[in-house]
Amino acid sequence: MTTMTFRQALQETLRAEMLRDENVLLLGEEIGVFEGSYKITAGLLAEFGEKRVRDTPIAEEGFTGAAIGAAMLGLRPVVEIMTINFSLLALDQIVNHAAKIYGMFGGQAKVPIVIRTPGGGGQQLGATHSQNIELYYAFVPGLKVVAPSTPADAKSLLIAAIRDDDPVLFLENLALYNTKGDVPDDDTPAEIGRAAVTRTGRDLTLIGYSRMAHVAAQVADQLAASDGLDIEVIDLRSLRPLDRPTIIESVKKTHAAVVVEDDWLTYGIGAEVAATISDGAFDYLDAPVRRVAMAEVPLPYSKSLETAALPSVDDVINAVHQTLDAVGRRHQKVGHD
Amino acid sequence: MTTMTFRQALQETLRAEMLRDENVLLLGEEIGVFEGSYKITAGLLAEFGEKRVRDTPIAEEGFTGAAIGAAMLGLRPVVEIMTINFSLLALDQIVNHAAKIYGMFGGQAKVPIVIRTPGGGGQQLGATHSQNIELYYAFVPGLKVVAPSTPADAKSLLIAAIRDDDPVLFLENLALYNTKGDVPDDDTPAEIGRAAVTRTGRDLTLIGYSRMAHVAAQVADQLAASDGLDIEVIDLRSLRPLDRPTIIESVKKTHAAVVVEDDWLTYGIGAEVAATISDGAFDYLDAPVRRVAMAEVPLPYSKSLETAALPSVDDVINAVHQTLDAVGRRHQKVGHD
Amino acid sequence: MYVPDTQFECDNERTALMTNQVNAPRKAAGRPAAAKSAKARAAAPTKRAARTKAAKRTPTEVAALTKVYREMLLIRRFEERAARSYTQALIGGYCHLNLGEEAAVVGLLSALERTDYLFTNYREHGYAISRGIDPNRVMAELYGRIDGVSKGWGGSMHMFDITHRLLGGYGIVGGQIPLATGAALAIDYRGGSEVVMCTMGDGTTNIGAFHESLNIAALWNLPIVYVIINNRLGMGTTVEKSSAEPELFRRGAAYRIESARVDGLDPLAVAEASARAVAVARAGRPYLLEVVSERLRGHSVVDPAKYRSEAEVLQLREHDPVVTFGAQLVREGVIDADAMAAIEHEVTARIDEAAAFAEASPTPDVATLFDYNYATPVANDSRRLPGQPLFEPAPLPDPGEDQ
Amino acid sequence: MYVPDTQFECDNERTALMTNQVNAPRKAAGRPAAAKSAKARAAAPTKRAARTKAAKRTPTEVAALTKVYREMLLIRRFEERAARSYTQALIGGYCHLNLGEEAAVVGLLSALERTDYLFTNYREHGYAISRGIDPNRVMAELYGRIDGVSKGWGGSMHMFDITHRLLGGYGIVGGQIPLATGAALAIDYRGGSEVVMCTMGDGTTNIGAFHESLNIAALWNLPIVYVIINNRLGMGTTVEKSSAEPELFRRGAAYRIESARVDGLDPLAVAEASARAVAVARAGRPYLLEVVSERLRGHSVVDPAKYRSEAEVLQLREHDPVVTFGAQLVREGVIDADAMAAIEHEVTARIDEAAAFAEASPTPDVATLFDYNYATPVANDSRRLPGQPLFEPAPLPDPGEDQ
Ligand SMILES: Cc1ncc(C[n+]2csc(CCOP(=O)(O)OP(=O)(O)O)c2C)c(N)n1
Ligand SMILES: Cc1ncc(C[n+]2csc(CCOP(=O)(O)OP(=O)(O)O)c2C)c(N)n1
Ligand SMILES: [Mg+2]
Ligand SMILES: [Mg+2]
Repeated sequence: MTTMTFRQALQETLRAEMLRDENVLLLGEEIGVFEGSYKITAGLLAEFGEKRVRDTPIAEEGFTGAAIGAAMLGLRPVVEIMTINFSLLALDQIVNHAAKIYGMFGGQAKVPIVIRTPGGGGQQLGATHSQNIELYYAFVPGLKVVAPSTPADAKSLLIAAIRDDDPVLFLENLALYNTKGDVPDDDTPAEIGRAAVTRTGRDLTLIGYSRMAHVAAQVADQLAASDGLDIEVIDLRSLRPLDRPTIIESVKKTHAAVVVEDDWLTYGIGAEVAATISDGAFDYLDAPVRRVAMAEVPLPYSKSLETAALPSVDDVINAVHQTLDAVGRRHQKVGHD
Repeated sequence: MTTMTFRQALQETLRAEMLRDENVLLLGEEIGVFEGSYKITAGLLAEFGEKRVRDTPIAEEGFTGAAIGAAMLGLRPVVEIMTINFSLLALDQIVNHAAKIYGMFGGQAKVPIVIRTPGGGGQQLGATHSQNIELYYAFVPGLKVVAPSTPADAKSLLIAAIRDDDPVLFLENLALYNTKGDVPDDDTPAEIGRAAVTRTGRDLTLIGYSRMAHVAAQVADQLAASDGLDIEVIDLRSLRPLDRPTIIESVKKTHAAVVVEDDWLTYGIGAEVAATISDGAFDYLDAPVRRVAMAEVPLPYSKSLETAALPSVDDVINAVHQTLDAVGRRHQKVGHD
Repeated sequence: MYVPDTQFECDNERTALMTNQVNAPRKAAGRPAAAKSAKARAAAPTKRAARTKAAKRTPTEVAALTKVYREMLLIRRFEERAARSYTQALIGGYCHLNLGEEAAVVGLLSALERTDYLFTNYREHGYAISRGIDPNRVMAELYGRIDGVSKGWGGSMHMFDITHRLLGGYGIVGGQIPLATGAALAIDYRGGSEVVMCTMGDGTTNIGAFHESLNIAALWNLPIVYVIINNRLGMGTTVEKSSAEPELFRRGAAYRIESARVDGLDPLAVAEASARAVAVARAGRPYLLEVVSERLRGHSVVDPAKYRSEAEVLQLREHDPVVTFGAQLVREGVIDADAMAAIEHEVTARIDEAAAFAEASPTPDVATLFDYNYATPVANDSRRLPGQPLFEPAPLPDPGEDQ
Repeated sequence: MYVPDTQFECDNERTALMTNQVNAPRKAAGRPAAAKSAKARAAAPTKRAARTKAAKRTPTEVAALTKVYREMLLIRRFEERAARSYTQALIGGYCHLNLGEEAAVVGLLSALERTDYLFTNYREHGYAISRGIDPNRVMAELYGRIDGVSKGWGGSMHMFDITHRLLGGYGIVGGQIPLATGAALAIDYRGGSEVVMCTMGDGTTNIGAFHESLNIAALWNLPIVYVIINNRLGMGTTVEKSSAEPELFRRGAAYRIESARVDGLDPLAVAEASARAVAVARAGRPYLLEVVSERLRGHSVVDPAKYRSEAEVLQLREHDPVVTFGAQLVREGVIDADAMAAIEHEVTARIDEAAAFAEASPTPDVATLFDYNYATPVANDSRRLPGQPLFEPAPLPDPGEDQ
């Protein structure tokens, strides 16, 4: 185990995988000379040279598509799209091509590409630069979508993504790059498609991913201290496939759930999680699944408005309280327990 | 009232709105000389000339963005994107620009643009041409998304969309263009943001939109005839805003719901509908909300596979039966009624 | 088509293609001032003069020329059969034909090695055949059968054959261009000597992917030949109405990419231009080749092309590359009438066989629907038919239990 | 900046910009063969020769030149203050400055009428100021306050002022190009005489939107001037590494768009080139103007620009347009040292006022969060804060009721 930042975990994993397999190359805007807009690729151009660390023109569709084409011939490109907002420009290549090529051609060509891209919100970057649109990828069969929240998961999921033969969208988050954690020294890949129960509990299941997994953990800790509540926390980690069994198993035990997400509420990732729970744990659920999500506006620049629009720890705490209240009222009424 | 096809309703409405307001102009690939890939704009070039009916180069981002810019100066462009699959190429302009401009600049400029585009599936067009990705728009604050299923709604919603000062995604469907219905002769706009209860009933609420609203209606008719079931049918019509009150009111009455959609199940439009019901009608629901959706694969070309992957009337009938069975079993167990 | 080592005899006229050398001053004479309003063909090289001297052909030459003609005819008859099967509802979806582009297709592919890669748009049946893929399998794909090149998953627009290095067949206009560029990147990365050929239509040059890709290929010196099949129409829109620079090969200059325009009705001219382009690519620089061609029918089988004037349609007959090239070979004494008839007979039989094969090939089993979900299997993958519930109905829990 | 009718005196050297006439043969001499590897500036026009004869200026000329200098200085001091406020955390998000581009900004906008429209990228503070927007409101936007040009919703990257016809300020690279093209379409549609100016960076010319938009503008003869501010860097990437044709103005040829390159350190040269471009646009044809400029600091305030060599950084001092132009005016006797000091003083006071105004302006109230959801109110609009439930908890139904 070594303690390091999320950024370091990514950087070291990229480096290790490049050393391990010469088919791994990096492409993206400003990843070389500039060392990455968020410095994830720092030092890699110097170590591996221009052939393997390619600064691209500003042409998201062009270079992402090129990476997909290179993957069809067996390279394992890791593309950085500077932020997920710009990935809309490459969406045709990712959704209409990368996600389709394996199936549409009857399994003749694999597309082992990884697309790393950070989401955000809360950095005062304004409406065009603050979106969380991982939904656009999570929705698409043929893609895999992972969203680590810790340096350890960043490492093991990035290893898994690079070694996977399918296109993987690897979701990062601006606010997580400087967070620290213990990272195992070995290079065991994580299993894509598996959520993690990061805290066990019996009172309520709190579900998040990426940055919101931290908010969930913080709420659980805080409520344990302040109210003696015993909250189970699930970090989804994989958005496609979604690990329904882990979620359902938890809610069957806790009978209540709150989902935390920093995308927009309506049609957001949490909608599927809530629908899944309401279906699979129907007879176990003692209160509606509550979603805490971003207000449905283009995120404003001004700090006061931005803060108001984003889910906070307090919002989640309130939602947990209200959910447990609803459980209580219902139990009283129906007379269980 | 006049009986006409969905195609005619669109064509005549476009024509009438162009006659009414000279700020209305049409842009898109092949809408002029070719008269539209699906002939929606037939005759309009001849009548209105090249200034108002513009054949564009194949440049979805360019011409959609140009229409948005023209709308900022007060024109009311109606853009046709040939199929929704190609709209991914214009997504940056629609999501990062059209949807943001009004809010991000503090309400200084309106974007009165309509983007008409058909979804599909079931036409053997293969994976790149058979997607139903209205979710990508329904998810985005700042946009309005409507999805008519009848010629009458096509007319009244298109009028509403054109006269609306916000960007509206107007979802059509390849399989509906030849369907017929009665259309009112007056030009009253529909109210965006309102679902329609197209059939009242007490046993179960069946929810669809666009082509699936027809499947829902057909299932309701069939089950009334075969099983004497009294099914309420909701046609969502508006995906953003979503008319939650109408949905909830219905389910509070019927206690059971099935959602039919022809996009992919996980994270699809139905996820929000199911999550909404499970939340807002929590205490009224006697069985989990069932979703009938497309199999999660890139849609294959081959007829046998394509048919298997798409929701059918029989699939919905089975889902309704299974849902009512579950209601029954639960009532037996809990001893209601 | 893999042409043997033999070189075609080379008429001087055939080499009179218009080129755009990089870093060389552009000849003003090469660019007619009125080109913007005139038909694009106006700027095309003059047709080859009729061969006057009856030079004796070697048997190898005769064989090569006959092979070219046979292949063009095979595409012609294949496409005609596809159109018929489509109207008989044996083929579904959209169906775009190479009718009128046979010379372009055969000429272009003649310059490729077996190890080279080909990316095309959705109008690719002819390319598949010329690339050497069994017409049976091409037809079976149109019929949506398991013996199809894409196993019935792709259909007309999405043909793929990994062994013949036809890497698709793409239905999204311009979608193939970044992919092909990336394939060239992979070759360059590995120091391989293969090249990539990427074809597209004239209308496609106006989409962003074209610009982004050519810029990248030029910056990185990638071994790729971009080919514009300029049939002067994107569906019903003329090249003049869609491209502000309708002499499309000139767009190479915006990336310092060498480029040329060639008459696409002459398979030998195309073959030569293609060979030159491929040589440049093999030397590690991208190339842009515009092939001025014809679309003899509508955009797809269902399009009656009413937007075309009668005069235009009449003129098309003169621009039929199969008829023209066949007549030329007869005139020049390369093939006699009997041999022509024999080829016709043989090709028709071949196509009949393809149609019979396709019809006999089984439709894919529904059980295979999830076979290509992922190349690397993954936990919690969804393999559910529309009728299946997310969760199997479970027995109700005991109300007393754990609540 | 709105320059009065007075024309600047015109040195011959200043007109020596590189142009690319449409349909005219390109002069081979105009294009250095080594340009691909050399610095882009190598191809820029030579600097104006120092003014030797002490020609007497009219008072109007002096006023106009002083106004140019003052405006450049205003931008300079504004940006420096913005950088300081940013490091003091009074400004958030990203903050891209026009430092080094003052001559380009002021020169460009001098050719626009009040009724013309301007679209820019995210590096637009200077444009806002030069367009005549009160610096107080520009600074207030940076501070995220209600008096900001975008009422605090946009921030540094998204400034908008409908009355001054600055139609944004866009954070997505290239996003402004289709929009601006559409604005020009609207003008043309209505037969108006306004023009649109759309600025972008050098790196931006490689994105698809550039290509698609220029093609459309040329096809439809739209009244728009596309301006490339070529500061030779997109973040840390040089123009040679990102554009296969690094003489960016030449890309106009791919659309038969007239184009030119001008030295962006000389406000008068830029003004003249801009006037010419605007005249072409006003006559109903698009124009592409490349302004070779400098970025004196990092890409944004937080970027230390370590990727720049020391020599390069040293050279930047010589390329400071504010210093250069100021020195020139003094040398030429247009402004004396006292007047310079007075301008400096006045400008600094103006900026202090802007900062004070911004700091005093209120932050937006949370109650206004949903004020701009839609321009046309709509049923079932979501106006919910993250903490609010979708449905208010309702009393439980009576189990007996209606079940
Ligand atoms: C991105 C996208 N936009 C639109 C279409 C619809 N479409 C299919 S083919 C075509 C015309 C293409 O013309 P061209 O490039 O000249 O090729 P051709 O069909 O003539 O071979 C169009 C607009 C598409 N498939 N993809
Ligand atoms: C589509 C998109 N891709 C990437 C970015 C990130 N980005 C912001 S500015 C920039 C560099 C732009 O360079 P240039 O066009 O030369 O303009 P400059 O910053 O030099 O003024 C990049 C890559 C973005 N904002 N949008
Ligand atoms: Mg064409
Ligand atoms: Mg720049």
